[in-house]
Amino acid sequence: MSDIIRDDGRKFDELRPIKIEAGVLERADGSAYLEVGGNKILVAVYGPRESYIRRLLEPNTGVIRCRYNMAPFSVDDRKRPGPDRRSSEISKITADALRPALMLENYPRSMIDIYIEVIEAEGGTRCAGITAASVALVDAGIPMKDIVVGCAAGKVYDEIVLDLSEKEDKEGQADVPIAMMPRTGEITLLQSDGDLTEEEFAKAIDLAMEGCRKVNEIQKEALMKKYSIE
Amino acid sequence: MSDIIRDDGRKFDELRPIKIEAGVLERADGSAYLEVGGNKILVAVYGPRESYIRRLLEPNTGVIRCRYNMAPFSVDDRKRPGPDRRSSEISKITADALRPALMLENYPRSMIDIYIEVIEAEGGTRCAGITAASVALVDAGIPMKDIVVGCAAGKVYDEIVLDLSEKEDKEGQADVPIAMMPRTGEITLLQSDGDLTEEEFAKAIDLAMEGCRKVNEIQKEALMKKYSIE
Amino acid sequence: MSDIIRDDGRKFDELRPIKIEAGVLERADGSAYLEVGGNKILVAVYGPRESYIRRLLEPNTGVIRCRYNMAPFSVDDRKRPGPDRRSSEISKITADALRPALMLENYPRSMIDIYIEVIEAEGGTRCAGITAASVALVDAGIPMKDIVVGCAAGKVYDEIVLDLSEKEDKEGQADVPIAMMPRTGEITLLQSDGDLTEEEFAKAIDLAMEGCRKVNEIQKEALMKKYSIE
Amino acid sequence: MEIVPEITRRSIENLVGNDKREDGRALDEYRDISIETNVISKAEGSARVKIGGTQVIVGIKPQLGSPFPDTPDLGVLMTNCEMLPMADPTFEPGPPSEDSIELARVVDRGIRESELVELDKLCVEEGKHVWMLFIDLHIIDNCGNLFDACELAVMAALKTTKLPVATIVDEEVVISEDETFDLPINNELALCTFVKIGDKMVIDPTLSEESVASARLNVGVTKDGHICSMQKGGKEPLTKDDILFAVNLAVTKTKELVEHL
Amino acid sequence: MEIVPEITRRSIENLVGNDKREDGRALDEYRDISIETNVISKAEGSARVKIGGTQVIVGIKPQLGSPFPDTPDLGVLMTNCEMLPMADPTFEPGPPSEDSIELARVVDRGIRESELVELDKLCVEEGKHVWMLFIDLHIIDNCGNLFDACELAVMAALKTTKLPVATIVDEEVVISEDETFDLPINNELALCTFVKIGDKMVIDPTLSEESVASARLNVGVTKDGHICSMQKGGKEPLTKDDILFAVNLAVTKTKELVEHL
Amino acid sequence: MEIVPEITRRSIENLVGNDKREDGRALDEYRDISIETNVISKAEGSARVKIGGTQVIVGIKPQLGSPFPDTPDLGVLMTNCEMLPMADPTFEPGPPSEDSIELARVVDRGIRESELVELDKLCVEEGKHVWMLFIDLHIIDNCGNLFDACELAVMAALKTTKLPVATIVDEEVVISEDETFDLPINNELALCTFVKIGDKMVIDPTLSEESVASARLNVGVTKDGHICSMQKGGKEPLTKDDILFAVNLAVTKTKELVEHL
Repeated sequence: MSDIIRDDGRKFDELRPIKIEAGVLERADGSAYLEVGGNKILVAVYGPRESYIRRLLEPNTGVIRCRYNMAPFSVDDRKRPGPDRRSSEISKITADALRPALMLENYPRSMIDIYIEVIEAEGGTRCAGITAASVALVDAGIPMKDIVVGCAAGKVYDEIVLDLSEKEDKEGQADVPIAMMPRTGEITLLQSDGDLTEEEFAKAIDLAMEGCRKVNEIQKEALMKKYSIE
Repeated sequence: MSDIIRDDGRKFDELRPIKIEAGVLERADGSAYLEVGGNKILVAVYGPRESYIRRLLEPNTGVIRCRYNMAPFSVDDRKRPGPDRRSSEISKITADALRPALMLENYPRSMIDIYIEVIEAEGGTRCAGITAASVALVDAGIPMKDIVVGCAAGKVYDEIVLDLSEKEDKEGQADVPIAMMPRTGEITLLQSDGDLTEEEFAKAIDLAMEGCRKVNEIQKEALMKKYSIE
Repeated sequence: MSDIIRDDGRKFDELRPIKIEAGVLERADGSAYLEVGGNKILVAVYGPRESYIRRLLEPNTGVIRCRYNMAPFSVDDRKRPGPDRRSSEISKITADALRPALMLENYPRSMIDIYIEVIEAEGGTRCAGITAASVALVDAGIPMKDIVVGCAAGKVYDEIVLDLSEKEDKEGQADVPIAMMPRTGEITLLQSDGDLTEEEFAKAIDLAMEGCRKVNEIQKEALMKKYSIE
Repeated sequence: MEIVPEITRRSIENLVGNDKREDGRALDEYRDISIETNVISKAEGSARVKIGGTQVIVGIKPQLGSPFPDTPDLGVLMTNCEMLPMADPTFEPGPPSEDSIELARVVDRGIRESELVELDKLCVEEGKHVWMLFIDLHIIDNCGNLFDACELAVMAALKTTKLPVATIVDEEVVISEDETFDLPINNELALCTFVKIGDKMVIDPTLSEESVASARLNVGVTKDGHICSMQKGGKEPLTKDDILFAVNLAVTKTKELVEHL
Repeated sequence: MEIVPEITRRSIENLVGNDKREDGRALDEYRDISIETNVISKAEGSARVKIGGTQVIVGIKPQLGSPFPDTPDLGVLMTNCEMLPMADPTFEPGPPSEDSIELARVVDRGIRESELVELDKLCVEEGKHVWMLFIDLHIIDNCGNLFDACELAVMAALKTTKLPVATIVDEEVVISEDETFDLPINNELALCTFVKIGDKMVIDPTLSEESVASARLNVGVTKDGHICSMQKGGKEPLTKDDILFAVNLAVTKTKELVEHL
Repeated sequence: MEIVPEITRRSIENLVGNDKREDGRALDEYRDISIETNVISKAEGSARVKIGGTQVIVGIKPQLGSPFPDTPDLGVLMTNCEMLPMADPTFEPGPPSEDSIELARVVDRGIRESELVELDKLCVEEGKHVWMLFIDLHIIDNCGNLFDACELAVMAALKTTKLPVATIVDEEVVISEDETFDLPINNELALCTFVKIGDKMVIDPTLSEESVASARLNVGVTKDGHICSMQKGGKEPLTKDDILFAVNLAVTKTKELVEHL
């Protein structure tokens, strides 16, 4: 690996500054707030509860539903409120990313709702949303096999680097966001956009997994802080 | 109070010419037609009936639903058909304005639908709609504690005056539409837009209540006419 | 009748080249593909099946539902996906055109779905859709009193002619699409657009009925071909 | 549509079988018709039509817009219909139902196909600015045969529509504040609607006749007897004879109907 | 809104009847209020407001657009409110509910009717280009009295909004990359919300107070004591005395509230 | 997605566990593939692709439009996908489902991220007029692995797309009536889709394989072996080895797939 220094002074395997707080909302069953780089993400969890939408319920298992949403003011050009195709896709794959850690079979006919609000966006919101959502799920007291964590690697100026900023994402050549369960190292989300050789891809996935492990430490600290004080 | 004469020759406490007719439609359970100034309002009432929308029903009480709607051709620049934010708000507060007079607890699992169509608009349609809706409710044979009536006062050229025309509403400084139950003098709708001192507001509400009492007489006449002839 | 020759060389009572194939899709219960002139139409039939939309079911009879849809790329200027007013109307009258041939009373609480996709359009798609839908219904093994068939006559350069092309439809004076049940000669769809005298209309309906009988032979051939090979 | 009790169904069918109707009319007779025009001051054209208890209001509003690319010198007609929940206990609020779309489109086709509005006179600047006429139908009381009431209302409103004069000054459209011109109309039209009950074709059906009928036929005819639009509706077929009978009667009836305009 | 158990209802009513409240406040006392501004770097104006456990975020984004035809030299305000499902277990995702529309419109009317934003200074070129301010309210935690929290948030955000300088060069709008100006504000405003419980008017209601109340009254007052907006809500009526009492108290309370700005 | 009977599930899992499949294929073998191009005369590009019983049609229509502000000299691609109810008894009419959006976006990203369409050659006048290509996918028969069928169809259609020549004359765009040019394409791409059954990664899954699979992986690779898009789907995780295995195989398989073009 090279020892390039990036635009914002980070090393190739360095995360942006990251801050997580658990239990930030009163009404929600669980919640978390996360800042990473210029991203500000708020997550609330409700459930397990009976759904008001009966056709979504399943007799033998619980159901998880995610809603990833960007605030109109979270980006440079105001975004129209409400879901669009991008947010629908992210909502879907975020649910897929979190589901493996939940023991949904214990909650037949129930629904767990996860609301991810991007208050401000600066590259990498889908991974940040997953990371924050896991903390909120723990805060809600929902038992999990593991704390899912998200992080991306990518390719910028022909180098594989960790945790792309918005600027790097725009100027870069590839972005590989993943989510994983740190205990087993299993991958629960994987996307790849842009140009990568097979070798570069392998490098990127290793780096992203390493990033996930680092972020996972910060998740745990946030939960310790919350639950040791109380 | 001053003795100014208004643009259209009215005195400060004078209503625009008003005309109400009960029972103007065949299919509806009750109906009314109202003209005041350039406004033309048609109201139909259906119910109490079982609703086709089951989730709206309540086991211990009847439910009232209002739909205030402006015809596309009712205003100078054609309005797109269908509800908008303004009409949603008016529908909501109109239901709130009429509900106190109805003995809904007598109609569990039932729905009363009130459809207010603004065929032509010239200022003050929400009050006119409430006034006409009350007449239509009586025409539908639905028992009421009182006949709710709506009227506005406002501030034009620094004077508090009754029942603003469209022109006065545009040029004026404030508009205070209210609805009341004349027997008890209780207020069931109140809004205020524009600039008023506390004293002016008190004056406006007194004047609007006086206006309501006058309009109430015309409601009663319309009902007498309809039911004495038959 | 005159012996004019038309733009595309056809005689007044001549159909465009027409080709029908039954059973072209794997998943659907029945299907058909039809080309006539430049039209390409694909039809799939599902049912009788229990509907996922419970409020559409009727306790004493089966229900038929049609969806006529044009592909965005089927016309010169791209069409926005999804239903519009024209396709809603055609869906409705297509269901009306096919229903009389079906013995729906034999399928209480069931639904037959007919999906008509216009892959490419060149005049006369509604009749072509009905013709293809009948073949798909037979392919689905749904018993019918008769094979409904559609065809249009019209008026072009003051002559009554059969089966208008897109160009003739645009330049012509009238279009009279019909659907009929060939055994009884009963009419199950009829529209007429444009200028016709009473006499011309009578001529047009006779010609269209004659056209229907010809197209019906091609329907039967398609079914024979499919079911004699198998 | 409401379910009709079996006894009503049989009673109506028996009456019609004997060439009679619930309300005493002949099979080829309309209910009372009344037409009022200019009922909406803020609309450039308007009318209220009653046929028996059925009642519709139409308003016409012009708006400047771009022509369609393939007809750069023609104005545009847009017909819209709201079957208001006020008009019938089975009508629901929300986006237009299939019935409402069909109603608007059949009414629209009559006007459009008869070419009675001189659309070329609605062109302000070829390819750039034309008048678009928004024809909004408001159904307020449904006692049967909305089709004919709507077509009469539109026809009456078009005949009384006045548009502001628009001219091009320095490449911009200037709309006159007070100068208007009559919408140019070169013909008149009516729609005659029949339903089939038993084996009879019955004109101007009431609501209960509509609900027991097996099929419907709308016939649009101009004052001079030309057929410009037709539409079959309903669950059962019609015979060729049913259709030719209705067309023939519609040509006669249209002459009566347009006298109300 | 959630159903309140009968026992909670009676307890709250009894407390209020004795001029007391669940959380120990006086009937005319607000919960703790905190306001943070410039919380969103990408928004030209923003604020986060907490009143007790209630929490809202607002962001303001400008966009160049066309003025309304009847006010060619004025900028435009657009207030939008999302009652996010995150904020309350009974809020549902989807298009804005009636409650959400009412909330946005009441908050908007306060700002609009007090004329505290100098809209004429948002005109870039008369009749052609004006600034449109999109005021987006994000409700993230609902513990009662969203109205007052939202109005405070909007007020705080407006006061800190900076817009880019736009000029007309060669008939085209040029937006400066770094030069900005403060949104011109000439007044301050707060909304005081009351609910009626028993025969008392209670300010700044909690969620459970809201759910047992018979009626609601929002009173918008400017710093200088002028009433600029009011709205009654709820299923039961108010008396004239209720209203005059609330208006009078709101004038006093507004002075306190705007000190938080 | 339909429920698979437990017995089918076990049977498929057993087969795959023994490196076998229902239809006799190897785990790394595609079903028969056929590609027809220019199947829609009215579309500027089109293709029909079958993989086994799965069948999709794509049509490409150009339209002049404005470029995005941040790429003023590039044309625009818009990929849309309709999972027609005709294709599968569980597909419902209406707005695109989450599955349909994901399908369209994954297919679109392959094309977009490989940069194989030379978007700069779709610019007619910088900052003002560019060609927008509407790529509309019509799913007509779903027997599994829609992803790969769609990507192949789009690729085949793009390769045969001819656009009209557009020039600027007197500041207006003039579109030639008969002169066309081939859409400039500088690479080829395929998508290889795997599902995980037991602990095996299986290529080109059938519908029943899809329904018993624990996870899905789409790998988009260019002719020259570069990875340009990936997407994991499904309820269960994948291991790093699963992924690296699939990527490696996809690079080989893509060479086979693009030979069909």
